[in-house]
Amino acid sequence: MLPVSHYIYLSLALFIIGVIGVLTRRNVIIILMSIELILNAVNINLMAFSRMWGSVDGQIFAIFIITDAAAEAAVGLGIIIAFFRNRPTVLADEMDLLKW
Amino acid sequence: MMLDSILFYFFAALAVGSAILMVTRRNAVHSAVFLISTLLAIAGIFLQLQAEFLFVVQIILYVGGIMVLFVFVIMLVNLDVAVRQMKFNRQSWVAGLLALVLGGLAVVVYRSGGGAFNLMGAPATTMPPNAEQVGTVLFQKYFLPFEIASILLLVAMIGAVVMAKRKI
Amino acid sequence: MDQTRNNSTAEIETTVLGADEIILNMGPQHPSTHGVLRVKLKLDGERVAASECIIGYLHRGVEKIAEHRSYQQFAPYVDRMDYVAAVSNGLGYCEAVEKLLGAEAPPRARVVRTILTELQRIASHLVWLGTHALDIGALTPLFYCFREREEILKIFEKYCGARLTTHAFRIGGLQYETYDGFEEEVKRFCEDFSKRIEEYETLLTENRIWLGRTKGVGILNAADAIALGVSGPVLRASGVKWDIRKAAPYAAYDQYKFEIPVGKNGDTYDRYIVRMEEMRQSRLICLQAIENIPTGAIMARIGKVLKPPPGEVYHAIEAPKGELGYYIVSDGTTQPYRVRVRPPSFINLQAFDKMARGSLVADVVAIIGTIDIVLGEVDR
Amino acid sequence: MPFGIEFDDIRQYIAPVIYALVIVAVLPLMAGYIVLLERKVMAHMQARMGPMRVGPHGLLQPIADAVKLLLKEDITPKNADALMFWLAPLLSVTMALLAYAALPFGPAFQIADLDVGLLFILAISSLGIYGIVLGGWASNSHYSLLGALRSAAQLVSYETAAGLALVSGLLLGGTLSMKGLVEAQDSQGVWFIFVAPFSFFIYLIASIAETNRAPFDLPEAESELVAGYMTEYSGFRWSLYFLAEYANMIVVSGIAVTLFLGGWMRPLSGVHAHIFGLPYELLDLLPALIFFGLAAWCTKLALRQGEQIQKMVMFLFVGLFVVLGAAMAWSLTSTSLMPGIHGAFWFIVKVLVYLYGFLWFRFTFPRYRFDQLMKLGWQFLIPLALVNLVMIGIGIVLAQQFLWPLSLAMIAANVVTLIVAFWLVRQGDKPSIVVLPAEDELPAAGPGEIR
Repeated sequence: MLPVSHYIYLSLALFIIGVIGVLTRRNVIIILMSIELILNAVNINLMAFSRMWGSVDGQIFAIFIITDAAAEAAVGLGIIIAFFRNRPTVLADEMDLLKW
Repeated sequence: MMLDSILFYFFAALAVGSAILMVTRRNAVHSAVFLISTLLAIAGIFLQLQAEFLFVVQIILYVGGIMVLFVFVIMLVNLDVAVRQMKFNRQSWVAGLLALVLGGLAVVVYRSGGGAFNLMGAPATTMPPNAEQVGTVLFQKYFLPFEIASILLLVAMIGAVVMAKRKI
Repeated sequence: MDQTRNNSTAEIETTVLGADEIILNMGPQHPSTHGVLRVKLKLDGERVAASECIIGYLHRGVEKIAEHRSYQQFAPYVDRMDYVAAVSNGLGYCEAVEKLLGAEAPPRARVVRTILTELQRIASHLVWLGTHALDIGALTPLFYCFREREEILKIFEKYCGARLTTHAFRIGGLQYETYDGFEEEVKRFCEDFSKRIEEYETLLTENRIWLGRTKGVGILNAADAIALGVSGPVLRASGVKWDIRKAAPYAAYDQYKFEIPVGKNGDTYDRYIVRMEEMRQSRLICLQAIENIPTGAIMARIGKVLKPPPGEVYHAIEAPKGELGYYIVSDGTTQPYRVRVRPPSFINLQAFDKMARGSLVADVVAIIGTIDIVLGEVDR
Repeated sequence: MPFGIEFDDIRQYIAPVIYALVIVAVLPLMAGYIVLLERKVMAHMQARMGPMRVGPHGLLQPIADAVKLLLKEDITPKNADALMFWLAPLLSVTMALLAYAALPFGPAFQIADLDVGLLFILAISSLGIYGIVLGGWASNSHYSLLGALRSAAQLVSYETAAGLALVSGLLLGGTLSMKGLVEAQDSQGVWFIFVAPFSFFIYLIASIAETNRAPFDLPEAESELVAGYMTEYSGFRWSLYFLAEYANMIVVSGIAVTLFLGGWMRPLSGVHAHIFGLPYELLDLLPALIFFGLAAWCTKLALRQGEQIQKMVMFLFVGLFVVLGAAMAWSLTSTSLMPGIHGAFWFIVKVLVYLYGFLWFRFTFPRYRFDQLMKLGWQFLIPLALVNLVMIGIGIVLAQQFLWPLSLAMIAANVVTLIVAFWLVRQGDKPSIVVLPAEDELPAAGPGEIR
């Protein structure tokens, strides 16, 4: 197997790309997708360490993270649809109903 | 094993390339497709790590489930106007810079302090059949968290239904 | 599918989510509107909030043509109205003119007319059944139905040389004597046909999917049906026992025993059952009539040039699709002053909005099918 | 060898690659002939002849169709999203073909025996949805988009039921490997359809719905949505979708055959008794006899052909069948080849029988309405599949922990499922409350009122 550092760097790259997506995009859906990317970056780390130690505990955590991602996506998209019905926009900076 | 590293570099390049495209595409559907390709590449890396069960779970749940949901919602709220609008927000350059700084920081920290951890390559032995092992551990050691996760999913499901329903 | 928002907010033009009301156009080129019917639907989500039928794509001015043809010359034109039941159209027209002349077809002609018209009713219902089932997604009944219809058309072809637009009858009686073996062929067909109906019913009547697609779909209650002037199987399925063959017998219908099937709920399933039963009754009428065809002349003495006395007449028959009426005004010349047709499809189509409101979009196809319209007759 | 790759590293990949190439090459042909079979079966069920012109009895029709599709103009609508429009059919067909990687055609004829084979196939077939959704979206047409969303919703709903039905099957087998599942049926001496009939029927219905076949073919309901997501496609790309559809049909049949119908095993292979003094092993002769019978039948048809060229084509098929029959007969003499060749034969025969069920349903039933389809999936199949799964689990526990005989435990479990099924049907028959808008809530009727 390759050294774990390879996986850590890959994970870091994906994580940073995800962060850039969350911070810079306006479209809420793409922001949510970037969050998925971040979660996946974490998963890669977990899997690499799991392989390194030869135990499956890391994989269990990855499963929990995927579960969490599913819940997050369902609720997040539900919010987007509910919001969209009241105000037809998907841009984060136009969702300013609470501002005055 | 040469084949192993070829596989890793191929999937890593695919994942990073698609991720970059995902963040930069204007059209949300294109973004979703590139995210799917990233996720598939990550699944490939799981396979290369000999975690077949997680490979399949990644595809079924992430690609076949969560991303379908995303694509659905994108199509439902697909705004032609959104395609013509500015895709990055106004402070994007600050944010991008800060994110890169964060990345650089992480690299520096890892380079200087990584030796403190015992990071080695994995043993060359292959892992035993994966699905059964995951199942055993999940239902014995992590049974309580597993049940909590199921409650989390239930709550999320109810929440999503309540929110997306037109009239309750 | 033409979706346009009833847009007060101009920014959102086409979204599936935001739209509460969508206007949807079906036709005129739509595979299941049976010709060139255009239906405009206003949708509230998946449900039909309002509808409008736009007709006239097949208008040929049949009624106007009548004013420039002699009475005999106009007879072939009526075949082109309801082209799947041409014989019935011809019967109505011939009897209307006979009534205007004060003449009457001889008994033999009347019995043969009855047989052919009842065969035509079966043929028309078979076309309806096949296409209706096809609209709902059952592929096979269509071929079975056309197989039997083919037998009927062969009888027509042997009798008068034409299959579709037959021009089978003449004013005053018949032009052709029946061919040798006519009785046997009709009898053989009728005897086979009872098994055939069983076949269709095996495929459809108790099929859960068919029940699901037709029961409770497109309900029309009796009061509405009468108020809208609906006639034929559509009216009878709503529970009104009204059939001109019984109410005002024409041709030779007073001589035969038959039942008038009546539905209860007025939904698509009842209309299906009523039509199936009507085919059985038509078969019985044919069998009764074929047993005993009177001998004698087949043409009344009415002369070569028809000059009906000035006056007006309305004569209606029970066509396969409902009451087919002809209102003819004569000014004493060889050409009618005015002919007005009361086509059953046209009137029955008025009930479409009533049936479609509140139903799902997918049911619209079933509802169009169940009314059994022929656009040639609607537009004339 | 460059890159330090030794030949020994590669050798294990040679056979799978050859299998893969064979499948990719043969599958389009097979799909074409399944279409011909479908048309012939449909025609004979509908009292007509079906294709008769191209080749004797239409035997060359698939080739003619393929050539026609390849030569057709490939149209991309003006406002379509070119990239996605190009990608979607490829995605569809790739995912359909990928699933063959884990499908065991015979004890030896399998590309890869994954530990998670069944899950892998499920995962891959869940990806096929993207081909449909993206194709519908990229066409930039309302018909396509609505058709695509409909079929996506349908796929997602019925995948759940299908998955639950498969889980109860694999509980019995105790493994996720496709090969292992067949071997489990071999060692237990019973096909799982007899142990878990409800799982099989739930999977049968769900698999028809998943492949968008009638009576669940709403996405392509001709009388409502023209051709669904395929509306804007033509020529080669359309034929890719077509290929994907038929490839998927074979995959779902393959899963059902592997899991419930004993995979590559000969019927009654576990029985070593005698009937009328003859051993059941005589059934091994059946494949050869079937092929020779087909050859004889084709010879009879060939002799009736009027034209010389038609006769020659027919004799070509006679030759093909004779060769296949001879191969079957010859393999009987070799104990090493026999299981492989006969296994593939029985597997394909079982797949064809399953597919015949698909066709039969298609010509017999009307089409479901969309809400009825969803209701059937969510309110009947999924609850039933859940109950069935629990009952099968209980049955297995009874058999393994309490040492009931397996047959008794399973009969008890299935009877409970049957009762629940009847109850669910009764529930479904109760009229669901449809709230029709009251008369005065609606806008007034009348023409001209709709803008």
